[in-house]
Amino acid sequence: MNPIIANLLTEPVGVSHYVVVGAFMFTCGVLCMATKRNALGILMGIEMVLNGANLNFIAFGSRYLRNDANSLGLDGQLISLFVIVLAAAEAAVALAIVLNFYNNTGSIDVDGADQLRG
Amino acid sequence: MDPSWLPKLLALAWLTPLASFVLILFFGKHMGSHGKGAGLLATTAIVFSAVCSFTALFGVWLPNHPLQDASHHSAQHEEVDSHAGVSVPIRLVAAEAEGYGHAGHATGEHGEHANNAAPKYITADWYELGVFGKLKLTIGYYIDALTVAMFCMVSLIASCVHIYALGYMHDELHDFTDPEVTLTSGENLKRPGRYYRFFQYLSLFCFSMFGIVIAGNIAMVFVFWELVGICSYFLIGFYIERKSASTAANKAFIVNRVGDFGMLIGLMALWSSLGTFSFGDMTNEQGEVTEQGMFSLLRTEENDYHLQPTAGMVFEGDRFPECNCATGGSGDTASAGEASGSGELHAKPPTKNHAGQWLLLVAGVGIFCGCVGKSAQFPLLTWLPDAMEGPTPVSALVHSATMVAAGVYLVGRFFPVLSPEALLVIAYTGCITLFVAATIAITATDIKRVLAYSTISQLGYMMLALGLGGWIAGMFHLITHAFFKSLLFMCSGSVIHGVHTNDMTEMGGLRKKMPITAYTMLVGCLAIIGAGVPLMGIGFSGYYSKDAIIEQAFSFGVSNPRHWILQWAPVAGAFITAFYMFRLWYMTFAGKPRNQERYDHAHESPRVMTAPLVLLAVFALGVGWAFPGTNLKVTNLLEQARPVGTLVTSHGELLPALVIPNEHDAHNFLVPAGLWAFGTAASGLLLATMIYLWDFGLRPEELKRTFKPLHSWLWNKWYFDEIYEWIFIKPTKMFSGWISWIDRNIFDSIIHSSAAICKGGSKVVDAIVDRTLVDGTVNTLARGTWDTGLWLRKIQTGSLRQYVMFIAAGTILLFVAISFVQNI
Amino acid sequence: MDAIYWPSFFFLLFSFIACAFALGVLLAKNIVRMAFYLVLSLSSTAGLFFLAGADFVGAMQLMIYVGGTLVLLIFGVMLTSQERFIEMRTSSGEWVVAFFIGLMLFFTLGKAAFGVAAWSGLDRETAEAVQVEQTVTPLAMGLLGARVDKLDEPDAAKQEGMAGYLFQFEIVSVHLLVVLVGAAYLARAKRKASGASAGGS
Amino acid sequence: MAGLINDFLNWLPLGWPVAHDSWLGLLIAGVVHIALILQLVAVSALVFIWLERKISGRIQDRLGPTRVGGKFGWLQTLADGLKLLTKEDLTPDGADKMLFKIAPYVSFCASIAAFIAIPFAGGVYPWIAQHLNTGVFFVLAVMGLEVFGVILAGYSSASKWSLFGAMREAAQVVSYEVPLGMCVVVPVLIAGSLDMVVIGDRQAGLFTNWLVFHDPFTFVTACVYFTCAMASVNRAPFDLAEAESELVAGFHTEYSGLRWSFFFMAEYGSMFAVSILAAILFFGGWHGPVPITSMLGLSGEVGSIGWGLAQAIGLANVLLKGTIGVCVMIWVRWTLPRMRIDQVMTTCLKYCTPIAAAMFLGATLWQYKLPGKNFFGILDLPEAAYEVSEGWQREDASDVGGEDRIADVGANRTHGNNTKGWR
Repeated sequence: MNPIIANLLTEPVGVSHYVVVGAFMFTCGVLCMATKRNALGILMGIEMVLNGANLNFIAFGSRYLRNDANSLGLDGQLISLFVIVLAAAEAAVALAIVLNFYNNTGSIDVDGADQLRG
Repeated sequence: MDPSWLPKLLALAWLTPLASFVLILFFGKHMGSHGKGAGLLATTAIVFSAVCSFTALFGVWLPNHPLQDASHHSAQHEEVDSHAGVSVPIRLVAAEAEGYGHAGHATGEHGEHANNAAPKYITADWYELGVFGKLKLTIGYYIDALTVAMFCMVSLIASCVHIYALGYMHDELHDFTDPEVTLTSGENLKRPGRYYRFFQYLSLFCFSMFGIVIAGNIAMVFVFWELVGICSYFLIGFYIERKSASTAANKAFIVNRVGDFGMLIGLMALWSSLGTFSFGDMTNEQGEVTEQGMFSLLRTEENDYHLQPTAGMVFEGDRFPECNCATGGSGDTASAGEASGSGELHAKPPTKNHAGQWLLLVAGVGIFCGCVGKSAQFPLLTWLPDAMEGPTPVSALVHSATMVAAGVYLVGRFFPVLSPEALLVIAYTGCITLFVAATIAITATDIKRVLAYSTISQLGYMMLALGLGGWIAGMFHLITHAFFKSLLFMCSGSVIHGVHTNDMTEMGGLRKKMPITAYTMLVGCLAIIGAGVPLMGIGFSGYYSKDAIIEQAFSFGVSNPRHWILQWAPVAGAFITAFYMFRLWYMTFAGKPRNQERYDHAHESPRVMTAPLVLLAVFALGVGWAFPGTNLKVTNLLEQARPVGTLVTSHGELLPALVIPNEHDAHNFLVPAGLWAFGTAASGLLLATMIYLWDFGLRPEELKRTFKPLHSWLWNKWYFDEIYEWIFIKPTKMFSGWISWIDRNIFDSIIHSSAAICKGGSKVVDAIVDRTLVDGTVNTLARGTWDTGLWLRKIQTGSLRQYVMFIAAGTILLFVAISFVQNI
Repeated sequence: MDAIYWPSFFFLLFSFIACAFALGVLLAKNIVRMAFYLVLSLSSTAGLFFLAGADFVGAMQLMIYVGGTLVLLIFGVMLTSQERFIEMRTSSGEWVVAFFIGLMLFFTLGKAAFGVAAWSGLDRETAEAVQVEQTVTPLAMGLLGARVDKLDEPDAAKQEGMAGYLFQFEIVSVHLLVVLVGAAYLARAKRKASGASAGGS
Repeated sequence: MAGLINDFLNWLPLGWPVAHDSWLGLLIAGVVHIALILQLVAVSALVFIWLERKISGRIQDRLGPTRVGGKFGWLQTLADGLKLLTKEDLTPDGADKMLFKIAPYVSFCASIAAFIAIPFAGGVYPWIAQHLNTGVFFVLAVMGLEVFGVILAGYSSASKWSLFGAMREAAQVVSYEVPLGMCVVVPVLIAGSLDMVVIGDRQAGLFTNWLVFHDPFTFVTACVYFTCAMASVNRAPFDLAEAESELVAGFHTEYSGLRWSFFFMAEYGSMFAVSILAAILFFGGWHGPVPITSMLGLSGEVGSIGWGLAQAIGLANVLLKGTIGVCVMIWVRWTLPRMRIDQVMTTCLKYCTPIAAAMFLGATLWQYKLPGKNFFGILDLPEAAYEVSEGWQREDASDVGGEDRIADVGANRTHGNNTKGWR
């Protein structure tokens, strides 16, 4: 087997690997926001972005991935807890906005929401 | 067998097609009805050539030169390097060429030095055409591993194409009605079939191609170079009655002349300074060198095989006594180059004479000009797509696998003569070509034109590889590409044969009608995009060669950050290649039929056509592999022919910062290059699949509409034809027009103009002072403000999703900017 | 070959699932399927949290995120029960632009991820020697303002700065309350009369 | 566990050595755990369905099944299962095929996964598939996922009835998670840990130590918990999702055969899970009302026969209490009429939530004012309670930055007062 693939299986993964996964989820989330016309799809994109960020916090705070003075330690987990909670709050507000938008326009297509166009 | 058989066997392989040509020339019309026997004769001849070539390879060359595993050596090499800490130029052991010399002296000497030594070759003259003072024109040979490999490749593909053409050209066996030529009477042209003539040209072409490969000196190369050109002319213009075909033939011929002009200049520069045309050293029976060839003159053993101008190349040497022009003057240009590269340029006395380097540059670039023409590189790339007017077997043989590859071959053969600066020119040409051609291929809908642009792009890859110092990479890609591209062309020919159209927009779903063609073509497509398992080293043939090129590009890019574009262009090219090749495959074979009538009448081609497809598919799949259990592998064979210049890290003389890296260093970039190549190819494939196969929401028509300007830019082939029309043709016509106009109207115009000047003068004052200056300033200001406002307004789209895109793009830009700042 | 290091294996497994379903969310056309994929993706991310030793956060992730997504799903079904909303296409051009920007973004981020040497992971012995630690109590204490995990911090300046997260916790709590009230206010049912005028405009 | 198995394998004359940390043992241990949990859910479903028929029959003055399998018709469920297996597996035409097919498995998996973190016997070496120190939380979170299967099923069936059922279910489950969570927090608060093993062992001794009798507030909390648990697993009177009088069969209208039976297994599995959770949180877990095992001196070294017997008795306790809980649910189902959806929501938002919040406050106050005392404890019963606390405590409050450390859960059990701990 190739050394790189073998190493992935036999050596502990590091912060880098977590960050790459986080980056992937982040990118997917951004693209989701950029390509979905459904307002709920955009919300899901936001959830994914936040989740990708969370993954980074957890990774930077984990003692299994990186054990040095620069590690975030418990702060990483605390911050990600806040992120999760605030994400829930944000989802509630966003849903309310979406609902309002739907009540006003009869549609949840965000492309219809371009009254601020220049 | 004894090595003295080598020239004999290859000469036999070379001359058999010539015999076939002569026979068909005189008796072709009488060989069966419309010359049916001519086809068989030509095919037999080329198969015989192939047999000879392979006998030469397996019977003579390999027994005398057992293959070494190159990768094993490179590993050792890396170890040595890492121990030394820096990349030291390896002190090369003595070339064995002298001891080798004429046939019969094969000592079988090889072993651990094989990698570092000058390649082993046999060279001699067969026949002296004439001696004019110092100028000696001869017919000779220069045979090394590359020659043998090329012989095998060319003869094998040519055999397949011949067999294929037996079936493909059967329309020509009887009176032929050309549906594309309409006479003034409104009827279609009816003419007797020209089956025999086709094979006559093919035989002549094979002869000429073999001639280029076997040639022992550059003058002989030039002769066969032109012969190949004329064959190409004949074959493109095979349907001479068609306007498009005859125009294309002319275009190909004329464009090639432009390149050959440069080649002649290069030839003269070389000859006038070196006094010889021969590649290698001539030896007598005792093995003493009687006459040095170009390679050993320019890269002497004493100088670690670094390129150094010879005494004859430096003008007015007396005026600059300090210059290190003499052969003994081991003030060593290479080390001087390094020193100046490290910023001590001003410390040196300003008497350094670069004339020799300039001359080498002129010679190298001049020779390369010929290759630009033949290999359809930028800016002379317009003729190759038009050459698709010829019958498909011709496209497969001449315009993809062999003739256009001759340019690459010549650059490879000439490698020791090329200075780093010339290599840089080559690399940039290849880089531009590969990108331009690949982008054009995205929008083309003619199946053969897509392949033609793909060919140009792949040739660009090879040139790029050579220009970056990746000799093995380029030559290896030349060979793998020959196999899969001829396969692709023959598959497209099979499709055209079955559907009777070139237009991909009328195809679709043909997979079910012609399965053999479809799946062999799939093999070809996978091979050209370099499909393989990353890091595992298992893949189609293109996987190995393309990865090698990208590795070399990475290696080069790391040594020369300034030329980063040369590093990333092949990566981008891999993405585009994967996209357009699978676009082609999906449009042709997958999905639903777009033209039901054509689909209903489509049929699989006869066995005489599909059999070569299968054979070539096997080669396209496996030509990069080692024969199981042995070292028998194309790269190992090429390794034996590696020219001396590629295993040293060389520095530019004129551009001191330029570094052409040692090719073995490329292995350090195995992992990133492999991953990048795989990633880009996979994403290109994915994109093509999403657009053309899955009903995913990406529709080609919609894309075409959205990117209208881009699409028409590519559809019109970057306006190359139009530009040439405007730059070269129109001015010529206009210039002559002007002359006549002046001639006729000179007097009148003088009188009229004097009146007009008065009138115009007052108008000008009015226009300039009053309207333009006074009004204009005010209006321009107002207009500018207004326009800026309007333009800025566009950014404010109000669309949430676009804002997200702006943010993402802004992030990326910020990142890039920061990384730049940090680098400074 | 060395023995397989199981946490790494599970990391690969979970991250593959998470990434695959994240891609699924991006590519799916149907809003309900998107939600379904999102749930799977977030759940496997919770698995990644567990692997990194953050078990409480992982459980929170399962409970709140996944539960929150559940609400999203309900709204998705409610609002998009009309056929025309279930699948809304984006023009191909935007997809292609997004594709390239996404590609660049990912490579930029990925390059950064591998740019720091200290991030490349512990060696096997060190990683196996890391003690399992309880996270719940320290987390709760942290939220209540006492950093029991850093009691032996020698640097006095740093000790000053780790007063815990009590204040933030309070702010978030109040914030949540405000958000709930605000959301309820925003999403309240329209009066009959105003609803009619909104429909007419 | 894995290490033990590996050592055993190594001892067997297999012909090749097995390392102490080989993957083989991990695999076998995993398979054993999965098999145990699966069979528990499957067998309990069999029993409960039969039980439901018998009990409902008796409540309605009927006999229930009598024929299959002899005396009490106890093989009736198995016969039904066979019938379901042979039924045709239908997928409606307009359905979202992928989601339709996957939905039952989602429910079933969520229901089973909850058992991973549920302990069946406590002590130093508890009988539990995966000992999580956030066990309660994990179980709640995973059980919350079950509703996903239901919603997906309702949506993908392309039927109005199914969709209505799913929407009701979603609204109901999301709402009831709030009071449920609050109720669960109360025992967690008292035990000072999210670890179910700790919570269970906190209730060792006489039944007076059970948390339901800890104080009046916990008693009410237990009642509220059970109500909310019934609602969150969709049992009558809260089974709006499958109200057959209005919605044909609710979310599983379009299902038949094996897929349908997966929903059923999921439902009974969750019933059992919430009942066991109730038993562990409030009703002493694996400790019987009277500490027989310690009276008999059945505690010993881990692995000894006495220990095994004690653990087995604990297991029997948990299963019995769980079964009693399920029986209560069955009893409620066949005696109370189904509520309307608005009544369901009112019950949750206007009654359960405020009551749970008040009880939470009350329990907190009790902990503050009467630390370490339970209801019977203020009556001054001797040595009735002992404190169990995970985590951080200071031997000496004045010694700042001293000996604080992570304490092992099992080892850190201290008798007596624990008021010096952090609060």
